[in-house]
Amino acid sequence: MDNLTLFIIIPLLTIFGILFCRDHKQVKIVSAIGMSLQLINAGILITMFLLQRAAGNTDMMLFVKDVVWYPSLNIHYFVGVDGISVAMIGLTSIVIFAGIFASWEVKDLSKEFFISLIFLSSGVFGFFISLDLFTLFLFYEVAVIPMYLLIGIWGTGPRHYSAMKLTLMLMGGSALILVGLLGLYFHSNPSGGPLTFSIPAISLVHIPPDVQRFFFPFLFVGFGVLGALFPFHTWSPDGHASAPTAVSMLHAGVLMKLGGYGCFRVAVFLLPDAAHQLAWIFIILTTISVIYGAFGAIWQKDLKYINAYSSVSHCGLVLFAILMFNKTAMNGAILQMISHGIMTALFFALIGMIYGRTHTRYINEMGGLMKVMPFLAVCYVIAGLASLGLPGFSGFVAEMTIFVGAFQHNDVFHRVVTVIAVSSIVVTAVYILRVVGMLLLGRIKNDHYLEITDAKWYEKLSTGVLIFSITAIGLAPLWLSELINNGLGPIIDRLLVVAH
Amino acid sequence: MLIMRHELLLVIITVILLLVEIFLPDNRKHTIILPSILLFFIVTVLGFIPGPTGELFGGMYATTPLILTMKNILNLGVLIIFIQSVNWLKKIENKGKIGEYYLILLSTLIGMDYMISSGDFLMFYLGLELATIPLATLAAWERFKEKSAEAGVKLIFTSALSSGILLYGISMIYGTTGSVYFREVMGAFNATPLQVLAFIFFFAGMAFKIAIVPFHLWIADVYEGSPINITSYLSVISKGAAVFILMIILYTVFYKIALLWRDVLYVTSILTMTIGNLFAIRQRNIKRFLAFSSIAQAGFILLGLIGQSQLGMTTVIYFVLVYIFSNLGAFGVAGIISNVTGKESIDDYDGLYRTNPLLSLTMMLALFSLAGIPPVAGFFGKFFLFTAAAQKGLYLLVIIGVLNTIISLYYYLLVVKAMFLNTSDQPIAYFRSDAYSRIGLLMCVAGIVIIGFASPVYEFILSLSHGLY
Amino acid sequence: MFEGVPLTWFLIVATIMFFIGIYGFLVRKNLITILMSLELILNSVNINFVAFNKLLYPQHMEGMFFTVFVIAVAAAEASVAIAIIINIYRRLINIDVERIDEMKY
Amino acid sequence: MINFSYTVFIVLIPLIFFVLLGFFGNKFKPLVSGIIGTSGLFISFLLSCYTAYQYFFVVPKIAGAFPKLIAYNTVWLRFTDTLHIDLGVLLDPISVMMLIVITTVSFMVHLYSIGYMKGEKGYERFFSFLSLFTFSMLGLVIATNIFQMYIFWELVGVSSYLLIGFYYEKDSAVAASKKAFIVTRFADLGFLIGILILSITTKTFDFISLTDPKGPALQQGSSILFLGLSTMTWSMIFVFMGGAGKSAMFPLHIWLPDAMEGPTPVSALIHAATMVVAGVYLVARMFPIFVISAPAALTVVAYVGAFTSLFAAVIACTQYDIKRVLAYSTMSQIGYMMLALGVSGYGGHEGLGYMASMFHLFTHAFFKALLFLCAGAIIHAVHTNYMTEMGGLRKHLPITHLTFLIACFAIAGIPPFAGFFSKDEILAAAFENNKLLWAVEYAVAGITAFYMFRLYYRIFWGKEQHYSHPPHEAPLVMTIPLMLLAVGAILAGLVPFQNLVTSDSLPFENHIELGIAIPSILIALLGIGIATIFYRKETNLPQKITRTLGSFYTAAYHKFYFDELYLFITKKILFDRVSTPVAWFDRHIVDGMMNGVSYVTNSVSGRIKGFQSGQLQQYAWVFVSGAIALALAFIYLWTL
Repeated sequence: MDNLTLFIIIPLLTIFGILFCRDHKQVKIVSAIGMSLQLINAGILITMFLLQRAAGNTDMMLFVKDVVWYPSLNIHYFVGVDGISVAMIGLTSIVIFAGIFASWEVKDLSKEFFISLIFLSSGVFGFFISLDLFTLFLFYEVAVIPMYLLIGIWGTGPRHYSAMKLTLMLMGGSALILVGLLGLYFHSNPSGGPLTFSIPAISLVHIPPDVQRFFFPFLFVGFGVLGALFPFHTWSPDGHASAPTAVSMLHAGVLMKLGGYGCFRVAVFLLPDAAHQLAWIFIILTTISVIYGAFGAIWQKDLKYINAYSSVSHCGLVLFAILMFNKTAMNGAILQMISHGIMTALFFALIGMIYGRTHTRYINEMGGLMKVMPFLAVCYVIAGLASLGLPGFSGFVAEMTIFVGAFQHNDVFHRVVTVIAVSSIVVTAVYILRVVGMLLLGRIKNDHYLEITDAKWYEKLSTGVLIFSITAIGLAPLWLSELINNGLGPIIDRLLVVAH
Repeated sequence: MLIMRHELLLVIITVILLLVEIFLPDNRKHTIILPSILLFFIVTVLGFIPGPTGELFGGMYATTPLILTMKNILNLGVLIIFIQSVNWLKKIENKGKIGEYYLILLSTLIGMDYMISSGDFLMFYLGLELATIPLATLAAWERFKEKSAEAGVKLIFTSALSSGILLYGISMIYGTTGSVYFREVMGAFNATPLQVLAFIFFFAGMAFKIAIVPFHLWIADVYEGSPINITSYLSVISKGAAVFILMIILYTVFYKIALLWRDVLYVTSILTMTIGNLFAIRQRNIKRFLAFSSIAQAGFILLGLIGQSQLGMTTVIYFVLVYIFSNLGAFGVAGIISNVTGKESIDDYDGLYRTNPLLSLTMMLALFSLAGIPPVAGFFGKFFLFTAAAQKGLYLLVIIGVLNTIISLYYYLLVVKAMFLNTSDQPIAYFRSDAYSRIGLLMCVAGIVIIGFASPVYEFILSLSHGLY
Repeated sequence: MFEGVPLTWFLIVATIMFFIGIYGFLVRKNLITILMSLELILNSVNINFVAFNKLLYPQHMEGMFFTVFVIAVAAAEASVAIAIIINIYRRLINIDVERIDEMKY
Repeated sequence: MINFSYTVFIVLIPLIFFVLLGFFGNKFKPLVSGIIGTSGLFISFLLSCYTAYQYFFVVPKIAGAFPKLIAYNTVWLRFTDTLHIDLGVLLDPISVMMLIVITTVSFMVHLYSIGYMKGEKGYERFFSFLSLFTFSMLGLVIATNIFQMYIFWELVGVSSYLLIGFYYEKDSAVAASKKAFIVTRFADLGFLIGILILSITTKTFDFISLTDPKGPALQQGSSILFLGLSTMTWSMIFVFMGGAGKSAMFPLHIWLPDAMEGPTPVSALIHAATMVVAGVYLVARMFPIFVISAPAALTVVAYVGAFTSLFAAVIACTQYDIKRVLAYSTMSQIGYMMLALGVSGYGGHEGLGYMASMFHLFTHAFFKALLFLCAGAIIHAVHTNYMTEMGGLRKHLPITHLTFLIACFAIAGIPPFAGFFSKDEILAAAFENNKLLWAVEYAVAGITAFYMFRLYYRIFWGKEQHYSHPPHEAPLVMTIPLMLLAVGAILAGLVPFQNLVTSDSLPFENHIELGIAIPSILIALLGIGIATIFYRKETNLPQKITRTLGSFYTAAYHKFYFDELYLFITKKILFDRVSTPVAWFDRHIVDGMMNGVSYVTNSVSGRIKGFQSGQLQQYAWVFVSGAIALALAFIYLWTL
């Protein structure tokens, strides 16, 4: 068994194990063990990857495994990783690990809950290791569909509506992706040989620009829906608000990254001409996302809505950076995905924990929580500071890389939109501090809150892992940045060839 | 003789069962169930044994490995239906009619086999009628229910009208080409106005069977009125057989006017998908709901037909296979619930998961397969259908198709929502379904889960589909 | 017997019958009458077949055979239909087609 | 060559103590954590002194100038081959000077806080934050590149935020901390844009290459134009915006008075001596670029500095909260420093303003920290911030009184106290370059003396108030820092800055010009005199004056309504006019669009249900007409 396939096998085995559990406690333990193994596996993968690179292996993809699946359609089970996927796998395993512990108190149908959650994660892992568009698409949908049950059954508020909306919009996105994938497939071999879904193979092909122009919007918007591209982001606030804690974490933390990764790996990488020609439209949209999400967040009163809009803003930055087509900005995009993934997972974990104690998510009903639950409050402040891009946390690294990268363009358009995007950091500060101020500081508004207890061990573990991650990246970003750069090489080369 | 072995085997067991039925004393009529299933199981297994292929009766009957596969697929479906029906047949009101049920189903199956294997329009017509008329009696099965009688009337009258129109089309084909043999018609068919008329009339007749808009209106009422096992038979086997033969005829007889029928299918598939979906959204009766969903599915199948190629052809057969398993899974669950509780409304499914988790899971898998959600087989089927359509460059159609999958996902999720998300004061209480139902559902689930991942299934069908188009 | 009668005449008759059948099917309210209209449709088809066979392609008997089978099938169809109509009559004491609309929308 | 790599520890020690106290602080007794924090700073302080000694007196000069030494450098994040963020230690005269200033003041404040914060909740938190701040500030001054500076710039911002909001249960403190952070963040946006512009024009972040006379920044000069100004000018204006925000320059000054909500030692450390001068330090750091490539930006610096100093001085005269008076006086003094930089040239005596600015920064740190700590001691004694509730405290607080008086003389510019020397240099530099600005500063010098002594007299003289309990002198741990700083406030002016810290690191000859010095002493004395007349005894003269000034006084009292203006912009414009509509738009238009799609689908589904009427004949009708329509359409399309 190769290392990459293990990323799909481990969740499936875990699910299998959960099926045989007798009670709630066993389920949790099995899930925790499974996801710890996954985390270890990710650690091993990253180490092995770095060792391989250090040993001078310069292949674009490492640990490649290629098994023919549908010979007639040339569909393969084709997996492999470059620096970017490795980083994303690391992110996913961290978030799912923390997610398991954040949902330690799910009692109702806990078996089903953990099965769905882990199944979802297997889809995400599969997505990140896939090099074949078919399996990529398959895993993409596998990752999306459990959301319906997860939100619908274990959610809060208007969960039925939100779950339906989220699922339909995301599946709408995947429908567009499907069109784009078919377009790619049927133009994957202009010289008339066998068609292919293989990403590396298609990346060697030059698809006629007019064809590219037709399919690029499908792919970009399709993935963009999941990446919360304006104006297709409205599933996000409702979905996040209704989702249970771990689902919000995983969704905002990882699933939304599928969008960015897809835009990057499929839309931009495989259709570079169109990407260059049509970038301006999407740059405008993403710039709107960035600012609009931030302003949208200021007004909200529900913690999850605030965070959801903040995610729109931050994920907008990811897509924005991808469209900048230079190594620095794209590196920043990946960094931002990872950073935002962990950060927002942390946020949602904390919101879940706070909600579990106060039974409200409205910031104007809370206040002074710092006094009664210092651990969680400090974590929240840290998450907030990370979110507003404070140095020492990962957000700063990512945002600065994006801004510097985006600003390197030689034309006014790119620079102006960069400056607009940069200005989001102020708005971010406004809403983060507003929340921190209203939620944690000040006087306690409700006497019931005096009885609140601070974090339990599993909550500390969950948040601790995430905080450790953002701080580790924030303090020593170079290795991650180099890791990503490593994977960016071929992609940038392809884009540059087109540009000239 | 071995060339016709599917039909002959069926005829043999039909006769055997008929004799047994006749000589069984009245109070022991129900003992025919197990022998029927076993006999049919043997037939199904025998069908998979490779054997000679070729033509009989001067070309009136023809079979190829591909056609054999189609028949095997139908056999599989019927086997599952047989197993799933046991529970229902054992009910008191069906006392004394059990044998009839098997006999009628078997005879319609014989009709379908002949229809698929037909080499001329006469054989085709006979097969078609044999596959249709008995079904009306099945639809009107429940003598004491008005709905059932209504279903029977609607089925027999509309089918008679459609076969009238189809015959009119065939007569025109005969008139303009001078033959009813496929081989000869093929050579002589052009797009003269009369022939276009003939083709459209012929197509309307087939479209009736497959339930293509605007020839679909009977389907919802008939599905709703019939007993649920009959509905599942109508929706998968009858429809599947019609799709097979339509495909064969389009690809062979009418290949010269492929550009024309592709346009016809283009228009009707858009209509079918969209109208089917729009009606399905607002249904609360599970059978009616599945009826409209099956209309929409027919629209998707047309996508594969349009992608007139080896890929398209394989995909259509593959999709029908997947569709049989998925739809039978859904109908199976609905049938069990209906038999045990008499409830057929989706609203009654509220909170089903809490009381009957396995049934709900099966239903969910089946619906996801119908909706085309991975990792179940429906995803592969839908994906390949779209691939087939995209192969011809019909991206607009693909776009409309994928948008329709979203609508369809919506209403499939509505059922999932009822079962998993909603809570109810009076949920359907827990019950143990009997062994037959379980086996039936297990076969469906196995099919739904395995077929997609097992690429050899697809590749096998593909390997057979050379040279037909 | 029909020497000199052109094919067109047969076809015209058949077409008229066909549409009369259709018309009857669409407007008559009695199920039995509708069944009769169906027979008209089928018979128009039979005329077509026979005429084509006799006048255009006399060398084979395909049209004739077809006609024979259509008649036989029509009989079977009618018998099933009438059986169901009787059943309807038992339930509704009526065979008005417009009353059969319990299931709709 | 001397190995300076130990300087890393000057920065790292506070960080280590921050982590230590932050994680394990609650395990110690409060006093212990205070002592731990203080001792950490003491080590840093000693190391800085040693560094300063070595740097100024041991390291050989290169061509007569103090060298720029990179004591340590490591790549932290790489953007492109040339653009990368390094973390390192740059030693040059100003950074070494700043090390001294920061560690000294910080050490004093730590020591003072042991007494001042006694009994407060969150004692260890306070010390860990203080350590964090010190770490950030030290990191800022030793930055080897502008991005490192930006990193620590943000970090000092956040530690300031944390410390202002230290009393997090007090709403006003929370609001003040938020305001401080957001306003400076807004300014930092400018800083960041400035950095971005630099990144494309010079392709480097490194200070040494940036300020290298042969480097791209200076060579490029004003070649690329945008909206009439060169890109370097734009860049420097934006960078200065960052500096202005941190240093509370008009119009980004509004956060500083509110920041006084923080504990007084914090005000002394952050909002008087160190962080607020970061803007000055930034401009000084980039000075060669300002002078050579962006003179227009330097002019902006000068005028903003001058205006702020006047503006703040006027407001300071009207305030009653003693910490706010000091806050405005800080703004005013920083305005001086900015102005001095703004009027300065490069090299030799031309660079007098630069030297003066740094000199003033140095001396100001001592006396302003002293003032704040004294204020802290006073507040500690009487539990109020308002001078109206004070009076006659000189008998109760002798040490505080004396040290406060020294500081007042220092800030008023009376020789031989420290402020005189540095202020005199500034006035001299202004006089040489721009008479208008000189005039303004000259007036401000008088106003400064006036409001400082107004403060002094209202606190220590005048009628004694009824205190809830008799005020008593602060404990020794608090008074020792006062006395030490008082010594600094007296002696700091004697440091020969022209030999140590100059624009081109070359010493130059400088002596006090009596023509500038004497008038400025006179106006200071005048200010003191007026204050003495007004406030030494209770009189009604001030009321008369305020009545005469009327609306001007009211406006000054209300800080010229800048808070209201900002509130209007943020609350009314951004929140009500931008954010609320955005949220509405999102809910109703964008989301409505998506819901609309589903609504339309559903309603279409409802509309067309009539087709499925249940009528057999209608089905047949659709069937037949469908077939015929298809037939006709395709016959038409295909054969005609």
